[in-house]
Amino acid sequence: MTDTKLAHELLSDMIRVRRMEEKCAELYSAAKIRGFLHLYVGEEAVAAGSLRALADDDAVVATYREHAHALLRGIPMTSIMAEMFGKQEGCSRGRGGSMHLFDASKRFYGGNAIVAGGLPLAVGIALADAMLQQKRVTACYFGDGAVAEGAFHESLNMAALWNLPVLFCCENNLYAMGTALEREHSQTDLTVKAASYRVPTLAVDGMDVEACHDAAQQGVDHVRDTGGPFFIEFRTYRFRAHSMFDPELYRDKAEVEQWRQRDPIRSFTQQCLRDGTLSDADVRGIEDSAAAEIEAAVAFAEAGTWEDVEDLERDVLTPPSEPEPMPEPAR
Amino acid sequence: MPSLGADMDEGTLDEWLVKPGDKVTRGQIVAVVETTKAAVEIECWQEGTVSELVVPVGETVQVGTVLATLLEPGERAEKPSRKPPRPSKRAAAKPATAPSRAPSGAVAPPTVPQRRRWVSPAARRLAQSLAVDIDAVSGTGPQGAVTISDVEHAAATIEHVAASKEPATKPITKATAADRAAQMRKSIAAAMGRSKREIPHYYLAQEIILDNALTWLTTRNAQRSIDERVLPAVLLLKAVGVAAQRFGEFNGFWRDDAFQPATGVHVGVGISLRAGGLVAPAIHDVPDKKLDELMDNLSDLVARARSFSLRSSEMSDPTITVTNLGDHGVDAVFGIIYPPQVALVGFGQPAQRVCVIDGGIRVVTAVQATLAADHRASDGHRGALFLSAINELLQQPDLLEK
Amino acid sequence: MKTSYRTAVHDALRDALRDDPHVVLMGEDVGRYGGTYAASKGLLEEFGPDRIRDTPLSELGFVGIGIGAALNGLRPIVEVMTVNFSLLALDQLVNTAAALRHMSGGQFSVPLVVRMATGAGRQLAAQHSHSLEPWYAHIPGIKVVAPATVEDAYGMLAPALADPDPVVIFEHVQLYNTSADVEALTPTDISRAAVRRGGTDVTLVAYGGSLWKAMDAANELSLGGIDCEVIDLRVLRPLDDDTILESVRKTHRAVVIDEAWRTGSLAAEVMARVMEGAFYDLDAPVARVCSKEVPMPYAKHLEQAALPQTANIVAAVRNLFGEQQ
Amino acid sequence: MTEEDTRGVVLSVLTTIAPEIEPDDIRDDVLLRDQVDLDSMDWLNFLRGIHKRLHVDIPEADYASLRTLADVVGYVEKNGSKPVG
Repeated sequence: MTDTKLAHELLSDMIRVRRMEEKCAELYSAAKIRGFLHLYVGEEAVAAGSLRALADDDAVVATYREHAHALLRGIPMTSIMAEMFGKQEGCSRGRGGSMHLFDASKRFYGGNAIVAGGLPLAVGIALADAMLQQKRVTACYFGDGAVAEGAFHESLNMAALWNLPVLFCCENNLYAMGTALEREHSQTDLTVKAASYRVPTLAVDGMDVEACHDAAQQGVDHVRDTGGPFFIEFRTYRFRAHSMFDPELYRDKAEVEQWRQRDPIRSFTQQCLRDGTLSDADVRGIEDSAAAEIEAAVAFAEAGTWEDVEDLERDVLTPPSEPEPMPEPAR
Repeated sequence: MPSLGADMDEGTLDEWLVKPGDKVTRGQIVAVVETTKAAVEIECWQEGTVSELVVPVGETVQVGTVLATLLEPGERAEKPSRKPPRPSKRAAAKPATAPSRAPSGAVAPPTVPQRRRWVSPAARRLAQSLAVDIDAVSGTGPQGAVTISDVEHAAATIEHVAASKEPATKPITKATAADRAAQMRKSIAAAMGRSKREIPHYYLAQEIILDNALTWLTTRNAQRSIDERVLPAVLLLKAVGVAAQRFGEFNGFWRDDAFQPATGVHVGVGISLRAGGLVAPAIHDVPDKKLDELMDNLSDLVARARSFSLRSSEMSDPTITVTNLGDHGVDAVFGIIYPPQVALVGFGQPAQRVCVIDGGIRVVTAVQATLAADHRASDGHRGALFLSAINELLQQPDLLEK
Repeated sequence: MKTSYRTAVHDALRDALRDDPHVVLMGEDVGRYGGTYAASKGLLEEFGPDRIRDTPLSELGFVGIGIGAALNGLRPIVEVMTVNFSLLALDQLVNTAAALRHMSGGQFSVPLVVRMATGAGRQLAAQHSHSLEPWYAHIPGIKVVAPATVEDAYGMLAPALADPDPVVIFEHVQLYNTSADVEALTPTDISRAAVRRGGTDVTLVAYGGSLWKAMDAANELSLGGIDCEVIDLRVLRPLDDDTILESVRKTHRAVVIDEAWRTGSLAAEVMARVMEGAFYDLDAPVARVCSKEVPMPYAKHLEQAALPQTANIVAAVRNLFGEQQ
Repeated sequence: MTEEDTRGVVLSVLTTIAPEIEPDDIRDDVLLRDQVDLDSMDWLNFLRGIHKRLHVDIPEADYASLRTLADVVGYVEKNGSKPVG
């Protein structure tokens, strides 16, 4: 490991996500956060590694387990937390909640809570970029469950058919909610499915943040170079329940414990300390900074305000006055 | 809502005299209903226990509407509130059958649909703004609903009446004397119009010498206090009743193109109302009643007719009608039959006449008895015999006493 | 100038593609085939395969792609062959297109136009004939229009494309072959219902393919002295309550004609609004004429029996006048 | 009971029989039947009412002598017993 800066960033990204998610769990128990809450604990290496490979004007389409992606794409933790509190200072004005974090300025097209619902969207965004000759990548995150949906197949087919710049990021955490991979897929090697649409693929250890980053970088480069799609399967694992209310009857504690041994944060920290890339003080600094960020975010969310009920029906349709920005198309 | 006459389409429930759970017996008066003619007491024709009062006080409903449901002795309520069957389009517009044909379990036939009187929302609002009594407006819309044009029509009529009577268009409230009179006028017009359209009347007249009868009656009354005295009208009534029992073709109804003889003789008595108009409620089973009883019945009937509190059966049951205009000086009355009856007997003023009897000239007290009869149900020959029978009965008043 | 509905749709597409390079037409067989109903014939030649984009049979996918493209600067017109097939894309339309602006707190509008054929009458049986547009009219976040005239077939597309939110256009299959004399085709609004025939006695509310049956019924009834006002809803969502209520307040009676099934239908919605907004102006219960509640049968006589017909409308109107007639 | 009282009671009975009349308009010396619409049943009821209220028995033979309000009041004054209570 030679790139201290990147190592610091990757570790910092993962720790910020981990501590934020842990705080979310606590706040959920305190009934500050409601609705469904899907935590990313265990999978941090995927978001941290892959999102670092994107450029600022690339687009991201994510799932309902998208706190990490939102945070690491630059949406302030304060507005993420406020959103989960349902406050109008939230990144979706409190209309979305945990599953629907959005930020137009970051080209973050949201938490889509329909499994595979984001795939066609991402392909469409990429279609527009292609037609408008924007050399941008659209990163589309989805789980192993989405690969069983028709939308996955339709989207990969068309992305390949029309050669569209989509980086398909499959976060394979081995369970579609409570259904194990081998119980939902006849072909458990998901890259084979993508490959069948002639999309180039890569499978990577999703518990290794550097590997994730390298794979993503490779994928992004391919997409940018060719203008066509790329598929990466990140083999990862979530340590916590699917959502908050989940007794986890579908998997052994031993299995979870086994994966915990491969905790991406712990292993990367140990590695960095071992090879001297980072010091104890660096790690402590990251933790302290994350704690402070979280404290500030919670305070911000607490201090946030509730939207007037009179405004309930706003944002269903666009108010007549609002002009639509329209980039110049290719002729 | 029982049909109390051919001209009755609807009635307004004024008062319930029973409540759910009450036991009722046959003939018991269970409610008072305001009709265009009078407030009428409604009798119940079944024995049982009141289950549900379906029509609330103040509601105007079509004839045939179930007013209340009864449980037969021993029967138990099915469901707390059984909804009546939905009205069908055909039946709603049709007048209901007589209450006496109601099957057990209901005051009126449950097969006949019942419902709240239908008034379109717009018609109701218009009526309010024009101060038209919506209950007095008859509906010509779908399934008899009152529509805007019905209200406009009614408003025009009221304006016309008001213009001729009073300068200001006062809101017409229900059951004002004038309103009732106007409604009754309409009813009478409808019934009499129908009678003259449908019934081929023939008329017969016969002078009846009353000396025997009046002498007999004066003697009888002289021995009695004023409360026990009997009017000559009662003798005439009894004579008609007894004669009608013998001449069945004058006692009954013309229905569905056929004469239906009545089982009893219930004589309708024409009673003019002080505010104008006319009713002809029945005295039941006239041939079977003694004169005193008939006199009591008649006094009672006149009093109640004039206070608008007749009973349903009195309104609907007459099998033949007697009208007596003698008090007002007319010699003879040629009446119009009240459908679906088939005969009407009229009496003029008993007066002194010069008469040839057994070749000698005598002054007698005589009355012109007339018969208006339905030629579909009887012929003049039989009519003549019927009048003669009345005459003969009046010559032997003591026979009428029993 | 005699113009067919099909030509009007075609010309609207062509003009939209000419006017704005952001406009893209995509759907099954819109290109080489020329459109299932030949509405896009010749467009591929004029605009090329990028903008006249034949899609695989992937309704969910290409409708979702249309949403993404709309989000990112294009003005896609997505054609779904029939409303029955659009059920495969319902997720994208309802869960994403309609909800996105709201759940992003107003950040993302979806300026997407989806066109689809609807309705029966061509013996296409139970998977190609239904009128499911009331389902779409149920959804907040999208606009639903149903051009019934040649003018609207042309005129509604431009405002739909200019609209920042998703607009779903329903073209009744029986209308493509209809024609009308039109001076010139110009954009029309997509916010108001239209009174197609003035009258005083009863308001007939119809849309799409049913409009002409209602017009026929009105003509027939006028011979019997009943003067019908005919309203073409045009916009199924949001409904133009004002035009409907203004008419009913005048005529005091209404019959709603809707080729969809009556249960939970748009007809039910219109009736409810009339009841809410003009109850005290009603002189008769609001009536409706809808399709019989069966999947559309194949046999012609059965299909015709299942659909609202002019005679049914005439009967429903006469019934409102009861004994007055 | 004064004659005036008697007259009041008689008029009261009359108005129950014929509610439409205005008692003040009834003249004492004009035939009652010309002022009020009374049939034989009404007449009988009128006399019955007088009998009941004023306790005067009126034989049928005397009916013919009672033609005006004054006749009736006079008849009651002459033949009546004192009212009880």
